[in-house]
Amino acid sequence: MTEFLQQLINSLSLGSIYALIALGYTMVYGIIKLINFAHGDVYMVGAYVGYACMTHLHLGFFESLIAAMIICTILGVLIERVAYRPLRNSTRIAALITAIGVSLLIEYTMMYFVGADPRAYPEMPAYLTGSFEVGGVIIRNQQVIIIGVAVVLMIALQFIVKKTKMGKAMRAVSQDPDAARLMGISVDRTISFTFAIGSALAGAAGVLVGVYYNSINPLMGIIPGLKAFVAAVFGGIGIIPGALIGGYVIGGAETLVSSIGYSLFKDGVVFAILILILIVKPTGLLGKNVKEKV
Amino acid sequence: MSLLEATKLTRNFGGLTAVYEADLHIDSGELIGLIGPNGAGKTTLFNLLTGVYPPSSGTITLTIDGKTEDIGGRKPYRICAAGIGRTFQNIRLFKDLTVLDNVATALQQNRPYPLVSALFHIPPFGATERRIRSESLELLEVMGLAGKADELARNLSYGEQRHLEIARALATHPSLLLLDEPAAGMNPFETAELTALIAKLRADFGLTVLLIEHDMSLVMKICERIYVLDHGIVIASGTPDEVRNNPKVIEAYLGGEEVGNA
Amino acid sequence: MLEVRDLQVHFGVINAIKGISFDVPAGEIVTLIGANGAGKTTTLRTLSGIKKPTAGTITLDGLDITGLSAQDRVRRGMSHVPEGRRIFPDMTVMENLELGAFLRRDVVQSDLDEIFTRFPILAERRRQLAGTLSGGEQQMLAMGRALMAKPKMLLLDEPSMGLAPLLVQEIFDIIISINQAGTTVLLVEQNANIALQIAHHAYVMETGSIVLSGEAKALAQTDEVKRAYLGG
Amino acid sequence: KPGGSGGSAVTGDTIKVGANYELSGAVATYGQASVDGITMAIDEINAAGGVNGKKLEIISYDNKSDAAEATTLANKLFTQDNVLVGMGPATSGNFKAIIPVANKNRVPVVSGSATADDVTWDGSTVQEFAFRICFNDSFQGTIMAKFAAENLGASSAVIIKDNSNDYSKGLADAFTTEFENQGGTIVTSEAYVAGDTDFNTILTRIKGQSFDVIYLPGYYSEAGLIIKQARDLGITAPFLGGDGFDSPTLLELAGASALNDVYFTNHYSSIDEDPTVQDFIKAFKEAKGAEPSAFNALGYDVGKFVADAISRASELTGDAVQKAMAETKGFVGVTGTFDMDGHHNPVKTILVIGLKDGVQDSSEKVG
Amino acid sequence: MKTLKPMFWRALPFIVAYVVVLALISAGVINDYIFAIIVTICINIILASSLNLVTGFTGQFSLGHAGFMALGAYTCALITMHFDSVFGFALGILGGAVVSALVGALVGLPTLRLRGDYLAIATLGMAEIIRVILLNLGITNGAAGLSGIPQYADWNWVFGLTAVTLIVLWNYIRSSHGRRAIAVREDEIAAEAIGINTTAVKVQAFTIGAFFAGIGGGLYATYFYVIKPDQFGFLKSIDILVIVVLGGLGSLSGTVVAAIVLALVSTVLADFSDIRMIIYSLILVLIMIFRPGGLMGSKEITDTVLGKVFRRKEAKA
Ligand SMILES: Nc1ncnc2c1ncn2[C@@H]1O[C@H](COP(=O)(O)OP(=O)(O)OP(=O)(O)O)[C@@H](O)[C@H]1O
Ligand SMILES: Nc1ncnc2c1ncn2[C@@H]1O[C@H](COP(=O)(O)OP(=O)(O)OP(=O)(O)O)[C@@H](O)[C@H]1O
Ligand SMILES: [Mg+2]
Ligand SMILES: [Mg+2]
Repeated sequence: MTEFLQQLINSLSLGSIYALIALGYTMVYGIIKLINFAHGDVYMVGAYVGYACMTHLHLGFFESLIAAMIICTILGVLIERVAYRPLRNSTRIAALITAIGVSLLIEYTMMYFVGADPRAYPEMPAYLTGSFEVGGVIIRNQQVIIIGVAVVLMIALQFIVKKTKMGKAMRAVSQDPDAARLMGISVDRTISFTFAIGSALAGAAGVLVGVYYNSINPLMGIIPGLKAFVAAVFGGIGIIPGALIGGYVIGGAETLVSSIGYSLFKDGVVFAILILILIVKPTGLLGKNVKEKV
Repeated sequence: MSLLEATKLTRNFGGLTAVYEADLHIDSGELIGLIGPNGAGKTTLFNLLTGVYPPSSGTITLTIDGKTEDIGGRKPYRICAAGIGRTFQNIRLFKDLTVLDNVATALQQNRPYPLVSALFHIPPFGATERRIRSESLELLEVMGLAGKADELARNLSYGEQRHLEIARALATHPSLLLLDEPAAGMNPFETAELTALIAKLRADFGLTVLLIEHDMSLVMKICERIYVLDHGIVIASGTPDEVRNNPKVIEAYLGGEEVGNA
Repeated sequence: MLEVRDLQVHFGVINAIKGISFDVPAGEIVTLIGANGAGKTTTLRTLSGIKKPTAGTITLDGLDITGLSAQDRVRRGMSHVPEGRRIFPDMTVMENLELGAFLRRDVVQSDLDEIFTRFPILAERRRQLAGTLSGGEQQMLAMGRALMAKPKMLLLDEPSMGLAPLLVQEIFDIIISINQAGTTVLLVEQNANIALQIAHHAYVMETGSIVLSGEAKALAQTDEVKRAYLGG
Repeated sequence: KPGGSGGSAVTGDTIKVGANYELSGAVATYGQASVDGITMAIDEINAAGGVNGKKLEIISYDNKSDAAEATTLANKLFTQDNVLVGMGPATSGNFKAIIPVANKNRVPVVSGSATADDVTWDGSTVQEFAFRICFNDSFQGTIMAKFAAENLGASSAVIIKDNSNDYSKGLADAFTTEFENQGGTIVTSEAYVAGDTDFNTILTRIKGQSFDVIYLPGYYSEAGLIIKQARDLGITAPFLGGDGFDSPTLLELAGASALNDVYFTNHYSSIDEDPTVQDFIKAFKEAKGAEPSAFNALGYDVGKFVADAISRASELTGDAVQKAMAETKGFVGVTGTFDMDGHHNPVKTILVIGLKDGVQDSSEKVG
Repeated sequence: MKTLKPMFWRALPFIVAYVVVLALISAGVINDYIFAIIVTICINIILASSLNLVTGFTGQFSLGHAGFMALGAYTCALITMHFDSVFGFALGILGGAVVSALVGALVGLPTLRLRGDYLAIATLGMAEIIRVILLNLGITNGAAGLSGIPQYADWNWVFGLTAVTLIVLWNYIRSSHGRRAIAVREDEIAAEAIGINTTAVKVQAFTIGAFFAGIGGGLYATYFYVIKPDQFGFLKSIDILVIVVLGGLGSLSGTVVAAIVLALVSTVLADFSDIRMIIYSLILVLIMIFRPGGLMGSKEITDTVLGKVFRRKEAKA
């Protein structure tokens, strides 16, 4: 029982980390239907910015978090301007390849400067590193923070997209940019804003994960980026709560598979579960199965 | 001779009943109109007949060459093979293919040659391809698009695209042709031309035609019988004159003056 | 209200609009008719700023708006009901209407009510996803959405397409009443009969050029127009 | 077709040597670290006047951690650049991929870290032109199993291995065999894949079992995290590992307090008084500002070994250098002093190093 | 005669490529390195053109092509290692292709219900599952993979397999079957309405694509001596996709051009080992920005000026 509860905590915090990255992912993805492979790398940059702030500038956790979010925002908006905007009117796969190019560019530029070896985050204050025990289950403060942040961000994002004017503009742009312009919406500004939020989230996730796992490297964005993509699609493309749930399902499935002793087959089994669920629900967990009106 | 028989066709979307217990009877060779207010369920009815949506309840039977088949809920491609062709209200062409290929693609639903023949271009590939090409060109000729055979479909004007959709539907050799607002976006002059063309197609190809149209100048001129749908229910059917003077139809659909016929 | 001078538009090398000039006087309904592919839609798209012209000027209320972005034109009172409706398919009817008033800050509830009285079916469908509406319902929604902006200048691209006869009457009644309430209208229509009946002025386009113009009722009597556009 | 047996490898005063390493892609860390070591060694040699008066010139390529790319680049080095000797790749699989090319072109190749058992000798044939200067996987696994049983008195063990890595699996297999020979039992075996960061699940599973030691044959990048997360979860059992632990990053990742009761097999120890070792550590710290890792040290020795063989070769051809390499006796490297055996494997002693608060505290020569 | 002459003109580029390379090899101009590059190009052409069939022509977004490649590679390697002869190698190539095609059909059937990115995830997952299985099977030797695979692939084999792949795919696309595939890409609902069984079409395209990916994998295994599961990961699928998109979705000649261009870029960059990936990614981004439709768009070489010259010849012939 204790082990089960411990594994539950494990799966929740792992799922939260996937969700944290998937949220920004699905947001950008939902608005411009771009599989932004560079998202994972923006997350990596966020982790490095946080690292630099803490070790070299000796800033505190929150200052570093803010700094990482700001730098990632700038980076995200810049990437959109330079690399994605010229491809606005071309096919989605073309944009995907560009995103892959950008992703490689960020990874290897970073590697050129910092090398491939992982770096470790400095010691964190006790309120971050501490842990407490409830009935034999060890819960670390960071786990609580990460789960909390993921849920709060999900709610905040959902609010922005569904309730605010900017959110409506974002959805309008995603469905028909020309028609959105006829409503008086600035398409460029809306997309920049979307990237800004998405990248800020990635930056925050980078620092949080850096603090949590204590290890960062230039290629750290690839796997979580991929899993976030899977989580986002799995939850339903562009559906914000879907990203959260997708993150938890993947985190949960990984934990489940490992915890019953199949860690050898972990990734394979997780994907098998995903495929089976998708076959039953072809538009993702929360995706509405609306057939196109003919 | 009965061609299509639909009984108590119903289709719900969530809480909305788009078509409710509609009965339809079409004889071979007829040219029938389907009219009704916007949102009445006309397109949905087409979608039920062609398998795009399965009916929530009700049956559809198709009788061709004395053989009666229950086609309700079948996949669209099988219904097409059974003999129903259609066009779409929002044009759905293969936009990046040439006009000729749009038609050629539709000319082959019953596997003109085996896969090996396709992979290695061995007989009967060449002969069949030539036959498909010439037949496609003939159809384009009929629809007045012969000169545009090598254009991409997306570069055609709206009216031409509508013509091409009909050509493509004809290429499936349908017994029953369903046209969804074929004259939409055409001016009165073009509509008149199209009206004549539809009549001619029916005669030349021995078709049965069911068409949805809001342009009464077209409907009243060539349809022999008209079904009127309102809120998913068939509220009237009969000859153009009967329908035109039916108070229910006037109230629900036509309105006081017949604007379309001005 | 609107003055267009020597407007040219290209798609790549294709010259779709070949230097047209026309005026839409304030408070009037002006109609633009012409065969398929004449360039009517392209003209409207250029006026609303979706498509960039290669030459010429567009003046709205005495101000040169040729270089302005689409949203700045909306801000200056221009509203466009595009061809093919272009409603937002994955949003509800209600959300579509709210987006129509995107740039407005004043209360819009009364406007919503007004739209719903004009198009009762939209009120019934207010929570339905717009993409699942029937063709005619979508057309009404597109119209309603444009009206939510309270435009001074309304560009309409084939508003009667796909509408039932009853609604065709209604939509033209609405156009007349909007116009009487002070909105200037530029109307593109295939249904040239009615367009010429309700418009003050008319222009006839052929392959990118304006070939005829004049008072609408007078134009409807000319042989060319009768033969080529009125089907009689 | 005869290969370029070093025809133009020697032009005037320089001798060209090739480096074919993983500089980008999944295992860029190992490749980059190896090349750092190699470069340092070659620079030292050149600064001291080169080999027999000729300078060594490194031609370095990035094989993107991909075996096919490694093969292609090996062809480039051996048929186009005509290097005298090839160094790398770092991982066994990629090294194996270039061996046929080396044999065909008769260019000797050396790896400092291709540790799979069958790299140079598959039990029947020796790969004529392939050499390595590291001990193989079974050796490390076997020694550690002995150490666990004899020195730590362990009778039950848990294994956590990197399932995507043949090095890790090789060590795990050897450990299992020997540990069971010694009468011990493997309680359970868990797996992760390179790049994982969250090991709480498998650790939680392990925590529920009773055992004496954990064998963790993996690289520091994951091992650091695993040890840290295990300690956070309250697992206090000793961790045993292989030379993959040898990196300052292990300490950074795990933190000093987690690194107690940690033992690993290694080539050398930083607390070894031997001047070869101390000079290297000092020089490396000066050059890179960090402690060297096992890959750095092995890379350094690859460079030195190549230079040594060239200097002993009767002429500057691939065949002659190959012969010199095969005849190596008493080569003194940072990672140990060794002879080359008939299977082109070095005969080396192995150390078991113990960590206390993250720093090397004990080292014991075994084997 | 009438049909033979155009066929001659179509075959000409193949004949020229074959003879020129052969001549250069015997003249010693093409050394092992250049030959390795040529083999890489050919393997990439096979992989990318088969993916182009699935993604470019049939419109099914697949991120799992490396999985099929892996099946072909392992099957071919195991067969060739068992029957160490040219005959065994031929059997291996065929066996790899068939195994891959079977799995393609098997997996295709249920997953092709999915569309767009959902399908992409499913194919990605399928490739991952294949990889994890290879990683844990005894016969595949786990993470260490298979090594010492005999190398039978000489220029005749490499050329022959590439040419057959291209010709067969070209033929398929220009047949009624290919038109059906393209119709599915363009508009599935319209395709169904004109009688096309879209599921069958997709499974067929998937199966044929997997078949040739299997051939590509087999060639890869025998030419590069060593195969390991990690060579067939997600990034490999991406590499193949990059070639397809760079060449132009729906353009076979574009795929050929892109495979060659990328190989050249990569060759030139080999000399800049520490910044090669930075430059490579920059080039990738720049090409996509300036040619978003890919190098050839959806056109074939035969639609361009060069093609016109050829066509005139054909017409005269
Ligand atoms: N896929 C769907 N999901 C939900 N509602 C739908 C769907 N398809 C149609 N409807 C609803 O069903 C009703 C009938 O629609 P349909 O398209 O059949 O109307 P129609 O008679 O063709 O109208 P029009 O003449 O305007 O095209 C409409 O109210 C529409 O909103
Ligand atoms: N995106 C485009 N690319 C290339 N050509 C275009 C494009 N849009 C329109 N055209 C061409 O410009 C010309 C004018 O088209 P436009 O849509 O303005 O005509 P229209 O008068 O609105 O016709 P309709 O009555 O059919 O709507 C046509 O020849 C059309 O083919
Ligand atoms: Mg309809
Ligand atoms: Mg138009």
